[in-house]
Amino acid sequence: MDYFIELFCSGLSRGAIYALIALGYTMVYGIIGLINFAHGEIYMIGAFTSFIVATVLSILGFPLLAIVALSGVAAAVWASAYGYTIEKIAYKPLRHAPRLSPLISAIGMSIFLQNYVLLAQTSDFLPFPELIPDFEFMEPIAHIVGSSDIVIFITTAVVMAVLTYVIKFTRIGKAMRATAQDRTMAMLVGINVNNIISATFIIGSALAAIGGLLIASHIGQINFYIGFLAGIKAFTAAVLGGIGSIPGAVLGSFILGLTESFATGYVSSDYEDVFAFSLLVLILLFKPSGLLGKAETQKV
Amino acid sequence: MLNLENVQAGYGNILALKNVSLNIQEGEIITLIGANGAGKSTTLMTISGVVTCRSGKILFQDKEIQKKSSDDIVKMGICQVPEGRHIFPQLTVKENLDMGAFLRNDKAEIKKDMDYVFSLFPILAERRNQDGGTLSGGEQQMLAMSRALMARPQLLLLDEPSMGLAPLVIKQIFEIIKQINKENNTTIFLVEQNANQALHIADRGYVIENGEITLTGPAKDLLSNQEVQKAYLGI
Amino acid sequence: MSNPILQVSGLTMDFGGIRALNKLDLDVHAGEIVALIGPNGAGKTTFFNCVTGIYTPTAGDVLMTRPGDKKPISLKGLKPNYVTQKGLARTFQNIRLFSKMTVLENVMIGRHCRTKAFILGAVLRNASTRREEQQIAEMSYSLLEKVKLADLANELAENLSYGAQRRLEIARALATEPHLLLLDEPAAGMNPQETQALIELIREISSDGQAILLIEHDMKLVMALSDRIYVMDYGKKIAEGNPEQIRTNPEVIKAYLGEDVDA
Amino acid sequence: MFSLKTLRTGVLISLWFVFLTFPLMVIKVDPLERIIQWRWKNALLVGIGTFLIYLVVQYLNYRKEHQPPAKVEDTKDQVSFIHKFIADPIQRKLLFGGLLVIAAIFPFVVSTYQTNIMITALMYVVLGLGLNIVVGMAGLLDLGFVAFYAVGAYSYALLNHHFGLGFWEVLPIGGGLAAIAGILLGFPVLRLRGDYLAIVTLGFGEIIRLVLENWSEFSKGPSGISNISRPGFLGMELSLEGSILYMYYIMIAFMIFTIFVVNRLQDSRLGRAWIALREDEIACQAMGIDKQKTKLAAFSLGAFWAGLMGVIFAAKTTFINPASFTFLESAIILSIVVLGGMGSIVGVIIGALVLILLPEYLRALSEYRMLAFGAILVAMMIFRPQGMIATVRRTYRFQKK
Amino acid sequence: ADTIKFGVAGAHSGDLASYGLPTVNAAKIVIEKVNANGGINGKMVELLVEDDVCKPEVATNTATKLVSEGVNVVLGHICSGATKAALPIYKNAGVLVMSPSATNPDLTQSGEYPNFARTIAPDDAQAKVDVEFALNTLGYTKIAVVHDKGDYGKGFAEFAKKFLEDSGKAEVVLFEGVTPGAVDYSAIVQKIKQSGAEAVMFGGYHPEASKIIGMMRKKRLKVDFISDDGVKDNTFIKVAGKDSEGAYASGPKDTTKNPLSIQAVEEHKKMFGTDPGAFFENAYSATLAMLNAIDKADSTDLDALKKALQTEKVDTPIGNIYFDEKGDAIGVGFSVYQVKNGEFVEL
Ligand SMILES: Nc1ncnc2c1ncn2[C@@H]1O[C@H](COP(=O)(O)OP(=O)(O)OP(=O)(O)O)[C@@H](O)[C@H]1O
Ligand SMILES: Nc1ncnc2c1ncn2[C@@H]1O[C@H](COP(=O)(O)OP(=O)(O)OP(=O)(O)O)[C@@H](O)[C@H]1O
Ligand SMILES: CC(C)C[C@H](N)C(=O)O
Ligand SMILES: [Mg+2]
Ligand SMILES: [Mg+2]
Repeated sequence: MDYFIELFCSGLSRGAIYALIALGYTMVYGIIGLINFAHGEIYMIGAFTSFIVATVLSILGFPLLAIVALSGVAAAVWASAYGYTIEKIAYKPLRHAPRLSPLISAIGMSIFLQNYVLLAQTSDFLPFPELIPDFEFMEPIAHIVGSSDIVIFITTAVVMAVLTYVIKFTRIGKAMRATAQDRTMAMLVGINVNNIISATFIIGSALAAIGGLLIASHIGQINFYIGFLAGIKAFTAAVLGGIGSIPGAVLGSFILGLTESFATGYVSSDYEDVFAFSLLVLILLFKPSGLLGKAETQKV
Repeated sequence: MLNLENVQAGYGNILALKNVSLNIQEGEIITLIGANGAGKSTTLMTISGVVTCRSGKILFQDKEIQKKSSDDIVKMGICQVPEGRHIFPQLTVKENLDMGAFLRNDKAEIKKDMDYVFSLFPILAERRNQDGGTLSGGEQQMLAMSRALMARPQLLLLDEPSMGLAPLVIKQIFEIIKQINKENNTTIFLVEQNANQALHIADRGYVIENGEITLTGPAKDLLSNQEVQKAYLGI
Repeated sequence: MSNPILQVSGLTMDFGGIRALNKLDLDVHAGEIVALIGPNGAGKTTFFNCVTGIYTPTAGDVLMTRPGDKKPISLKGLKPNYVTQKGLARTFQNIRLFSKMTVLENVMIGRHCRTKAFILGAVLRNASTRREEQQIAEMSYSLLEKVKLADLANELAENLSYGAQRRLEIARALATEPHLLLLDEPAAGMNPQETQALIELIREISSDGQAILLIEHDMKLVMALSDRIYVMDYGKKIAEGNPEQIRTNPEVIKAYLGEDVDA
Repeated sequence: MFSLKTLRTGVLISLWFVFLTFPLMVIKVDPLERIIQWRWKNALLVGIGTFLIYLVVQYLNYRKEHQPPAKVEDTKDQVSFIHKFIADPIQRKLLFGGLLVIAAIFPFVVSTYQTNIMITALMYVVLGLGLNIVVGMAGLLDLGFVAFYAVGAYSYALLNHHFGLGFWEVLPIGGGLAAIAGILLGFPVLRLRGDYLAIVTLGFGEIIRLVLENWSEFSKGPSGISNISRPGFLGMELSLEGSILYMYYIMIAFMIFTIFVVNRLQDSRLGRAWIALREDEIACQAMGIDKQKTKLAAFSLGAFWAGLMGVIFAAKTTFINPASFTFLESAIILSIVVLGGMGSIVGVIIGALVLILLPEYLRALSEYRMLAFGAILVAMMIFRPQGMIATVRRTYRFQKK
Repeated sequence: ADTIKFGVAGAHSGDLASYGLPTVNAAKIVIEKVNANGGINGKMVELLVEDDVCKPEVATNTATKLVSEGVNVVLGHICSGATKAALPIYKNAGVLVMSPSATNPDLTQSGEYPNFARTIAPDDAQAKVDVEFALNTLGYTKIAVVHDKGDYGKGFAEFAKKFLEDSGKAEVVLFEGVTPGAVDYSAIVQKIKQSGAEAVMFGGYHPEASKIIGMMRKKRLKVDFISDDGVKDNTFIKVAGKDSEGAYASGPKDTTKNPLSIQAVEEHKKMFGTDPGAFFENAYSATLAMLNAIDKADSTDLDALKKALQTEKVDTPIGNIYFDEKGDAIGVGFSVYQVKNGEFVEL
């Protein structure tokens, strides 16, 4: 039973990590219907930025709390700037193009950004400073869940709640949903579609950056390639939960994390991804539009 | 109130509006009639800024709007019920109506307007929590119309508002158009296949053929114009 | 009298809490033109969707008797493509053409369920495949002539005007060689002139012996064409009869037509 | 030409990029030695570079706008110039004949290296045409195409390794196994649409790769299978150059065969059904098309070509391991299809040549190679959002009755 | 030819670039020095750098390109897979290939690739050293063997498992691969704990190693960590920080004290401003060995070079080495290190 609980907690913490990336992913995905392969790279850039800023600050002798706050802000600012710019360069000109063209543009962007960071910084792995210290009160259960797990978990929960609220009840949220469903009509009711899309990219990228900071601090290392796998997993989780659904992305992430964890624990980690993807297929067979996704309402 | 001067617009290589000039005075009901593909919808979309105006000028209340973005144009008070309804499929009826009032902040008034459109179309009230995408064709048309009313526009552009509606409702729609024109002093620019009825409620009309205005005049004159009768009224 | 081509009994369809169809009975006989009218949201399109397999009805039965068949077959629960294969074709209220294909190809698609060539045939292009292709193209072309679109055969469907697209849908449906043709608001978005041409087209199709069931709000067309009319409201049949009976039926006037019908 | 206002915008944009790239380009830290390196030169480079690029873009826009406005028919002509050209049977024969001659003498005028990468490019032409059936024609977004490629490659590698089967014997087997894999994948995912399908195919691709990686007893795991025989020519063992040459001609033949088949499919009953399916599933079914059967046919045919190419791949490199079958490979093949112009055979051919030869010729840029590749991918999409060559549907002629 | 064409092939972009790029740097440093001293036998050395992304199919193109440019010797490739695919092409052209990192035993032991040599120990040799150390010195009886599913890591792990089982002294309580790049390894760590292992023997590279060891320490799991020379890299200590304390890893003998090694690292810092990365020293040594062989043989002919490699000893950062006829380096004594106070200390 202990083992079960340990694995369960491992799964949850892995799920929370996926969720943190998947949330931004699903927002961007929801609004322009684009599998944004560059989202993983935004996450990576966020992590890198916070790494650089945190290291600079720590060399300059700032206290930990200030380092965490400032590097978090810097990561969010720059990641958002990247998200915003990428949308303007690589996606906006393709608004009226066939559906797959922006997808290829996104793949190109992702390759570009990886190599950009590789060349501008290094190909090596870098030690990421430990921004989340071990809390003392966690010591008794440290062998099951760590402090960074808890911080990530709480962040995920808060972000999900805030986002759900924003999307459901605020003006900008409504505008996002309208833009996602019918861009022309959104314009015709007075929504500035360009601004809404930019705003979505900015929010999504900022989330990715926060994720980058927390996750990199949890793992303790980064390099230019960390965005790729994380991006794929976040994408999987977002689809599993239902495209565009905020709670869906979180649910999908947890299911993915738990599956991988139990697969490792009770079967073999050799096949953890095989289990994860098989589960995905299985779930989509019964719920073709994801767990919490709305079935496509297409009336004939 | 609205002036189009030598407007050209189109899609890719197709020039759908070759040279359109027309004007609308405040408080009028103006109708634009023409065959399929003549460029009626394109005219409306160009006014709303969805289709870019390639040359010429569009003036609204003496301000040039041809370079403005759609949302700015809506903010100035021009609203459109587009062809094909464009209901937000996954928003409920009520949310669709809320979107109509997107630019407004007066909660109480919005509530009042919502009650008003529900009283116009009781079926919508019944369906208020249903997804827009699952409504019947006619219900969607009613919703599209109601959504535009929620914006309380100064100038309302209507693209075939009677399409797919039951005879009883068509009559009602034309009544409503007259009514909001009178009571709210909303200026109406109406595109209709049902030219007969459109001309009956309009003050003036324009005829468009192949992207060019070929005829204009008071609605009564057009109704009695033989060519119009032959080509558009089916007489 | 022989069995009706289409015999629907007790058809019921629920969407969550909404009962869109409520124990509806309806039949269409060979050679008839039958109209189905009713207020918006009455359930007419839903009726088509249930009959053609796009929805599976909650209750009731849909029977079809093809000419020459002794016993009717049930269409209930069949997938749309099987329904079409059995001889029931339809058009859509919101036009659904294959917009990136040419006009002719759109009609050729209609021939799909009456032809056979598959991968091997396509690659080898043997004599029988060539013959089949030839027949598909020719028959499709003659259908285009019938709906007066032959000149536009090689245009992309999306470039057609609205009225032309509606006619193309009809030609495409006819290409499946249906025993019964279902038309959902064929005149919507057409001007009076085009509507007139459509009336003639439907007459012509009918005079070839084709049975037709149509939904329409344009009373001029309905009254001019129909042998019989069904009127429904809130998923129920409220009246049935010939045009004259319907025009004067007070219940229909109240629910649907309005006082002074100018049709 | 450049007004003050454009220049000012240019400066602002440059400043924005300087800001954007500031942390990554300017600062470099060593956390252990606690050294901060400020590389201000980079900021300057970024600023000037952005400004120059901006000017070039402005200039191109200016040229485009101030050209005498192309006549409407003109532009339409350009789009389908190639198609127009080959529509004429004589021109077509001339063109094809010419190309064939060029293809035949190609290896004798260039180095072995050039021939070698041309083989790779030709393989991707065929892969692209195969995926084009699935994505371009049937409209099913497949992000795991590489799985079928892997099936083909491992079929040959394993059958060759264990049973000594030769290239020509395994070729149909590899294709067939891949087609079966296509059907196996196709069955469960038929109900899925759009991006849901995309993620499942991506997952499928990963599953195949992971199994190959982990099931060492079967596939020798990550260390792969080496010493796979090259195809023998009439029972002879060929020298390296000889076998590259031989491989090249095999690929030319394959490409012609594939073009032939795909071309016929495109204008067949089945091809039309695929395109209709892509356009509107519901209308398609209402026209009596069996959605499942048609989709499965697309999946299995596409997979079949991938399987064939897999066999060739294994024979060409003589060594395979799971690392060759990653998602990126699927992404490249998909890019070929989209970049070339979905559904267009000529487009896919050009797309494959460009995308596969490009990185080889970009080798001169050494470490900037992949950076440039990514940027070019984006630029090409922006420049030609519809793909390089648009599809044209076949036109029919009839006697007016 | 008036220059000696020295090819460098490996992953220079993509996810494995961090293993390939240090090799390029090593070659640059050595060759710059050699050329500054007047080249070899009067000939300048020309560097030809080609990327293969560690993919076999690209590697064949890379190799054909190098061969068609008339390359004389090649430093590379980085990954065993790519190397295996490329070797026949070099063999055909009579080009000597020396890899700093391709560790698959077959490359030398199968005898199929007479033109191949390497400055790194094959997987089995390392596994043997580690297993003996774990059994005899540390005396463990329950060992979890974990790898990164990669060519090298899994190869090492499989040999380790085999040697452990053959010894009859210890039980392999777990044999599993982790997914490289995964965001979190807590599940596998829980499993290690559950298995009751006294030590983890890991086959793979330092990024995964530091993640696993970090997670083990986070989960307060105090079992020993023994690994290979993919981990015996200063980056491991940097990234894993204090968690790396006490970890064991095998690698070539006492390189850190070797003046040549210290000098190489200094040169790298001077030229590139950073610490060198993985396999830098192996690559540096391979470059020295090949250039030395060319010098001594006064030719770039394959047979002459092989002979020189086998007879002429050369001083390198990894020791005074020469090569056996199969191509493995001799004189690279292997020993086990432990991280003590943030440094690898030879035991
Ligand atoms: N999105 C589009 N892309 C390309 N061409 C278009 C598009 N929309 C309309 N057109 C073309 O522009 C011309 C004018 O079309 P428009 O829709 O304005 O006509 P309309 O008068 O509204 O016709 P209808 O009565 O059918 O609504 C037509 O030739 C049409 O084919
Ligand atoms: N998928 C669905 N989910 C929920 N309600 C539905 C769905 N489809 C139809 N309805 C409801 O069922 C009722 C009947 O719709 P239907 O489309 O059949 O009407 P109709 O008679 O064709 O009307 P119209 O003349 O306006 O086209 C409508 O009130 C509609 O809102
Ligand atoms: C860089 C590493 C992936 C190389 C590895 N040692 C191999 O033999 O393939
Ligand atoms: Mg219109
Ligand atoms: Mg309807």
